[in-house]
Amino acid sequence: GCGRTNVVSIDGSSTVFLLSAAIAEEFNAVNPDVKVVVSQAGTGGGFKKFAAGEIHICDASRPITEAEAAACKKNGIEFIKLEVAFDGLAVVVNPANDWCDSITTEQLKTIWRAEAATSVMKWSDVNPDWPDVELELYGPGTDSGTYDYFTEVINGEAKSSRQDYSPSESDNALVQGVTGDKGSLGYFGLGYYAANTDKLKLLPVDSGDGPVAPTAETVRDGSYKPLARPLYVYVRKDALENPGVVKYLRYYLDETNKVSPQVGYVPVTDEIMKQNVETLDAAAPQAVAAK
Amino acid sequence: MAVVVTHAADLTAPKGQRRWMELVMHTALWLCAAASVFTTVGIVLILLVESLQFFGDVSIVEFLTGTTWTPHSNPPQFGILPLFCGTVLVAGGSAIIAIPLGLGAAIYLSEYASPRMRDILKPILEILAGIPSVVFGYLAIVFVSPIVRTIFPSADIFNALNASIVVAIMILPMIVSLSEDTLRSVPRSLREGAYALGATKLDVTIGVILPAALSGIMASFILAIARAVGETMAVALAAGKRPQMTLNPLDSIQTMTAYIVETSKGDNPQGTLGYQTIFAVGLTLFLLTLALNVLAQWILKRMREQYE
Amino acid sequence: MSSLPRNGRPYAKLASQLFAYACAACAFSSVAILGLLMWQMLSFAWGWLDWQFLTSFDSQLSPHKAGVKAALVGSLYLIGLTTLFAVPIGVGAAVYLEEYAQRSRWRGIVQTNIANLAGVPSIVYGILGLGLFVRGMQMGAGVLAGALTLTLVVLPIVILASQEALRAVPNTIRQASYALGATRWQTVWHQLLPAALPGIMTGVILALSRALGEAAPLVAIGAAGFVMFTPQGLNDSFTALPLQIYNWTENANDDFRIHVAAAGIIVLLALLICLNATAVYLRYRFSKRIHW
Amino acid sequence: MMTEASPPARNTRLVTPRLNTVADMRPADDFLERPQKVVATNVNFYYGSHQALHDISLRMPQNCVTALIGPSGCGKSTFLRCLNRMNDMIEGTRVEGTILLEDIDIYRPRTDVVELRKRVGMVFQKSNPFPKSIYENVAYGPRVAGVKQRSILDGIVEQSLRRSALWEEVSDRLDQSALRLSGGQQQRLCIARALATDPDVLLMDEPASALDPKSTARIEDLIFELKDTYTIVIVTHNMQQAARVSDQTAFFYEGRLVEAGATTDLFTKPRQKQTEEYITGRFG
Amino acid sequence: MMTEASPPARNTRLVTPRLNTVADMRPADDFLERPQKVVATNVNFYYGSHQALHDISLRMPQNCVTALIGPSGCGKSTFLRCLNRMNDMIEGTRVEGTILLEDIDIYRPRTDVVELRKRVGMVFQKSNPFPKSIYENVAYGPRVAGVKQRSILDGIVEQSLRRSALWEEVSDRLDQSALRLSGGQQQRLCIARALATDPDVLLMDEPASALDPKSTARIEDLIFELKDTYTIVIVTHNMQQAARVSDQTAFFYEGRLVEAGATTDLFTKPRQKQTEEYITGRFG
Ligand SMILES: Nc1ncnc2c1ncn2[C@@H]1O[C@H](COP(=O)(O)OP(=O)(O)OP(=O)(O)O)[C@@H](O)[C@H]1O
Ligand SMILES: Nc1ncnc2c1ncn2[C@@H]1O[C@H](COP(=O)(O)OP(=O)(O)OP(=O)(O)O)[C@@H](O)[C@H]1O
Ligand SMILES: [Mg+2]
Ligand SMILES: [Mg+2]
Ligand SMILES: O=P([O-])([O-])[O-]
Repeated sequence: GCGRTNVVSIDGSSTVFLLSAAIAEEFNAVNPDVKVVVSQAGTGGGFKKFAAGEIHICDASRPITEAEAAACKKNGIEFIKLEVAFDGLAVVVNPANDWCDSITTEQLKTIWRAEAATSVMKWSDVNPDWPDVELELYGPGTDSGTYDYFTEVINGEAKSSRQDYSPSESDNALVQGVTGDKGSLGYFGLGYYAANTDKLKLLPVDSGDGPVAPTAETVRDGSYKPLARPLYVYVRKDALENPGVVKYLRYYLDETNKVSPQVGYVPVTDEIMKQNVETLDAAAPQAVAAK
Repeated sequence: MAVVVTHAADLTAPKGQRRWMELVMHTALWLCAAASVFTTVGIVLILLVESLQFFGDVSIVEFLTGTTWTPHSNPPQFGILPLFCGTVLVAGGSAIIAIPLGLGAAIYLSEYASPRMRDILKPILEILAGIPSVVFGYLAIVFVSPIVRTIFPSADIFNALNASIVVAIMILPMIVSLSEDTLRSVPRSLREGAYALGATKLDVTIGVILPAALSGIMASFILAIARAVGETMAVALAAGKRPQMTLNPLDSIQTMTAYIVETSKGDNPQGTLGYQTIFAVGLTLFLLTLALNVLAQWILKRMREQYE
Repeated sequence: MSSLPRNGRPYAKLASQLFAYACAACAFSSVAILGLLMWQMLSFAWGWLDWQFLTSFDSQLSPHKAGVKAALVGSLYLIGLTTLFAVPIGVGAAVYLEEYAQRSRWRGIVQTNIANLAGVPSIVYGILGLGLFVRGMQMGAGVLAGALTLTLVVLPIVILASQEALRAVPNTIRQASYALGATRWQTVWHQLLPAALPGIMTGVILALSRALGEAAPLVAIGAAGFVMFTPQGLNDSFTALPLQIYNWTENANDDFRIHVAAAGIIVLLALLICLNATAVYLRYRFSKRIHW
Repeated sequence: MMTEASPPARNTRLVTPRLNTVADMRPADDFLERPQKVVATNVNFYYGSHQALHDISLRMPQNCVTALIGPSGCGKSTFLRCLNRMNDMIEGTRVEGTILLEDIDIYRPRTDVVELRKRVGMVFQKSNPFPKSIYENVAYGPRVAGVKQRSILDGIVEQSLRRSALWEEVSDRLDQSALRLSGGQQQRLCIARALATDPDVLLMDEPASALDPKSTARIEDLIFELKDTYTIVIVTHNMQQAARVSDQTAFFYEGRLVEAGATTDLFTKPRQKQTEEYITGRFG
Repeated sequence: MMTEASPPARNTRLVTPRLNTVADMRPADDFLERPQKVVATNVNFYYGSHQALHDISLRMPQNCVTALIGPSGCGKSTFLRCLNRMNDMIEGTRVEGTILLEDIDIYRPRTDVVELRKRVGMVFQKSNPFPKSIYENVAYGPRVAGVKQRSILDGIVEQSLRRSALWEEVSDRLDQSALRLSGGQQQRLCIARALATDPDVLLMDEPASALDPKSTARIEDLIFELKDTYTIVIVTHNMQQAARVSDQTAFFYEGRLVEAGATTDLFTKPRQKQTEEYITGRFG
């Protein structure tokens, strides 16, 4: 239902979904007259609908591609982009692991690439200095954005990964898995590490410039490479004539830095936030007047 | 008598409303019955159309004999055997648990229980049969899994055994009620004949009643297994999401049904291979359960003929 | 012929006794399972199931804020619509097969077909719904598509139960009606359906209980996971109790996974019990009047 | 028990004298000269491949009671059910020959069975009231024929119940379930129900066989009174009953009509040996 | 048709002269002085609250055939089934009084019904072979009694089938399903099955009522031969049969034992009016 003025329809990334839905929830409590529908067809699916004019807002865990932008243009859809949070992936091992204190992206690729399923079974297969301990791998399920992102930046191709690891959509199960075995290694959203620091050992990642541990700072300033990324929402310009949409977006920008840590993401800097507000104000002048 | 009811003098049907009503209702009811046939045709068509596209890209031999199922990785591999293996593991495991339990309970109800006890136990089995699948999935995770992992520390959090246990509970009522029906349909005279020869209850049950009711009981087992093969939510929650060729019930596995659920949740635009896998796996599942159901019905039909 | 041992199998009686106990244990295991299950659910849901839980929407933020409002209303919508579709079609099909169809090949095919449909896994109906309603007819994963899909799931159950109920109406009633010059439809409408009503109703409620608990077909058609509103139109996205419970059970947070899900399950089971109690009551009320 | 409310006999019907003593009866030949209501000619009937009726020809005169007798399984019920095409409902059956109802062949394609059954009422061996109120049982026939006005229905219900001699017993509880009547009352209710559609012909398949002697006597009286208005065909196992209530008797044996004629003739001087053996109780 | 293979009478049994002509029969009083095998005293039997047997006392002498006669529903089967405690299997039943089998009260708590039934065999009205081979049917009893050796079983099966006069008809197809035998053969198989457990007493509940006259005659011959070895109690509807096969007859009526005595006496000079009426066919 796009036509109704009291409805805001959102689709797209399942990663951003967590944030958008959480904010929609709080928004709903103060603005019960506006109905916010948040779905999660994935970033690609979201942009398809966005280009077809089916939704107001598209959540995205990557910037829009040229092809997608061209599709929007063809349909006469103009949009603005807001950067709402950062997502970092944590690589963790069991606290009893005393041989590995940081890991390089090359090593990660050695472990996770598809061919590793037959060759890399022990820690010593990765690095001869490491002991002859069985490697137990934990990671998110193949449908998650986190999986796509990790495989893309580490293995060089989205969804290209060894499959003989224990996948779970439930990050809790991953935490439990890594905790349970000395030789285990896993990756998942930074937020879950934050909630379980005592049970896990975090590995700084070295992408050539020395090991960097993921913190709010390193994620935000981009030095935690390549396992950090910004998250966006794309908004159709003509949708900003809908007062419900503007109301929701303002609320979104007000709340996102508070809500992000609650759902496991890193807040954006004040600078970025200022930029966001300006973008919105410029695109929705009547809303500025109302304010 | 005041003649109000008018009769057609020549016994022909009066024109008008009544005739129309009959025709309309007959057609409407025919359509209702045909709806069930349309459903089947719909299932077969939808499954076939998308599957055929799928098999345009993936060879059917690879699909049926491949031992790796990684449709979302790059490059994808489409060997359904791991999913089939998971299905067999869960259905087989639940059958191993539920069949002896169910048969025992059926024997108790038909041979031992007093009518009052039956009146208590049968509704409880009905309640058990009415509990939704997702509830059993919850039970498997929250309750069964910790116990399994206490007994077998090497078990994964999500494992086939979890799923087998709850699916066994789900198919139990079906086995009990169908088997009990056949056991009770064994003529009383056979029981009396055996007792009169000095047989104990065990002798009578094992030696006379079970053989006489065998085909009905087999049919109930097969129907229950078909049900276990098609069981979805509990398995999707409890068994894990890792398609692998293993017969170890403590491993995390994925069944055909769980794969469909898992893939439906994700983003799979129409026309992609990922979308079509749902239909290809669905077709396999449909054919498998259909074969089991037809087999069970055939056995039952033969049994009825035998009794008549 | 004195070769028979007087006590040839000394343990026969003991074995028989043990067998009896074993069978009884099997039967009572169902009671134990049910009891354990209920107790476990209640203890996990305790403290979480309150008025607020019934009147709030789901929450991403806090398990304490989560509720079943959208799911409850969604389930009621689904059940309502499913009843609307499944009952007329199912009873109609049963009437056709029992009262109209000749004993022909066509009838045999339809009958076998229905028996087989009853054994098709619900997830396959979900795929049919996805291909037919959601994508094929472009309905989207709205309430209507969900209800239509569930209709397909429960249709065989309604048909089989209604057929059985119609068969239980004595033939003398049909003969009496036809002999008075009633047409087929008049006989069905005035005599057979009222007489078969208790049986049909029991079957319908059984079918609706099934529909109420089904999550798999809804997942397959792609029903939304997080819904913060109740459906207003037939194509609105929706969630339903079993779907909501499934999502909670998959949540990483223990409070959601264990407690909120348990509270949701209690709501679902309570709804099921209400439905079945209605069945028992209606059956009692309607069958009291008829003694053949 | 004819009440004051009973209407005059219809002018289309010949009024025949009541034959309640043997002396009243006319010889068989004379009997057949009366106007015929239903005429069956060379009727064969098949249940699938089993032929249940062989070449039956029988005339049933107006305002007469015709009794069908014979041993069990000889085809009496089958023949009776041919007369209102009730057998149509049994799958795989087939009729040959003609059956005329006042010159109209009831088996010609244009015939509407619904209309036929309104004119040829039927009462069954075991009373089969609908599980509804007494009123609704009797009103059912008129209702399905399209009568909607309550006052007219009320009239039909009262008249029918009076004719079936049940009115006085049930007039104060018409709303009560018919299933709570006694067996004899239920059977009279079924007769009332059949009368309510105002048929010309009344078929009765052993209407009293499930009843006690008192109820049976009651039904026999009723048949006697009803034949002033209706043409009645009755199947009975009971030869005394046939002799008591019928004008004409037809004896069936193994699907064949062995002999038919005025009841007095048939019982006093049967022409066939089989008939004699049957009525003297030597077999069956 | 006694074969050479039949074993000598056991030494615990008194050999009584065969009574196959009326002249052989002794008067009733004499009869009761013979050694008693089964003695029922003041037996009452209840199905729930319905009393089916009232105060029955009857002695069944060794190597005699006792026939129980009486109209349908009078309690013959019920009494017979008391003798091997078959009624135990029906819920809500209750027995009062004593039944002695060779001085042992079969209803005392210590009695093991399984052992009892091995000594008191039973043949039912409708033959009820197990859906197994002929061999397995006969071998079933010995098997549950613990006989495992095939050679012993073979011997028992052959002997039992010989005694029930079935051996010659089936010896070449022992592996065939028993369900493919004719009705009379099935009934003789059931007798063989009962004999195979080597009982002392044989109860027969209308063993020939479902059979044609030829099979019936066969079974009657058999009973005559078997009584040299067994004590037989037989229920029958057929008075001719009772007169033909039995030494003693007991007449039941409405749950009571009206009269019992030597068969010749009872049929020639019944002491009770009811007995006379029944045996002359005036009721029942
Ligand atoms: N529905 C049926 N299908 C096949 N055969 C039938 C059917 N109904 C009756 N028959 C057979 O047709 C023959 C005539 O049956 P019918 O019922 O007319 O006998 P009847 O004279 O009414 O006997 P009764 O006095 O026992 O009612 C019988 O051999 C019977 O077995
Ligand atoms: N299982 C039972 N439950 C209740 N009542 C029973 C049961 N079996 C028999 N009866 C009743 O007990 C009475 C005696 O029955 P029984 O079977 O002993 O009669 P019978 O003399 O063998 O009759 P028949 O010659 O018909 O076999 C009857 O009134 C019968 O209705
Ligand atoms: Mg008849
Ligand atoms: Mg008996
Ligand atoms: O687009 P994602 O759902 O993978 O974040």
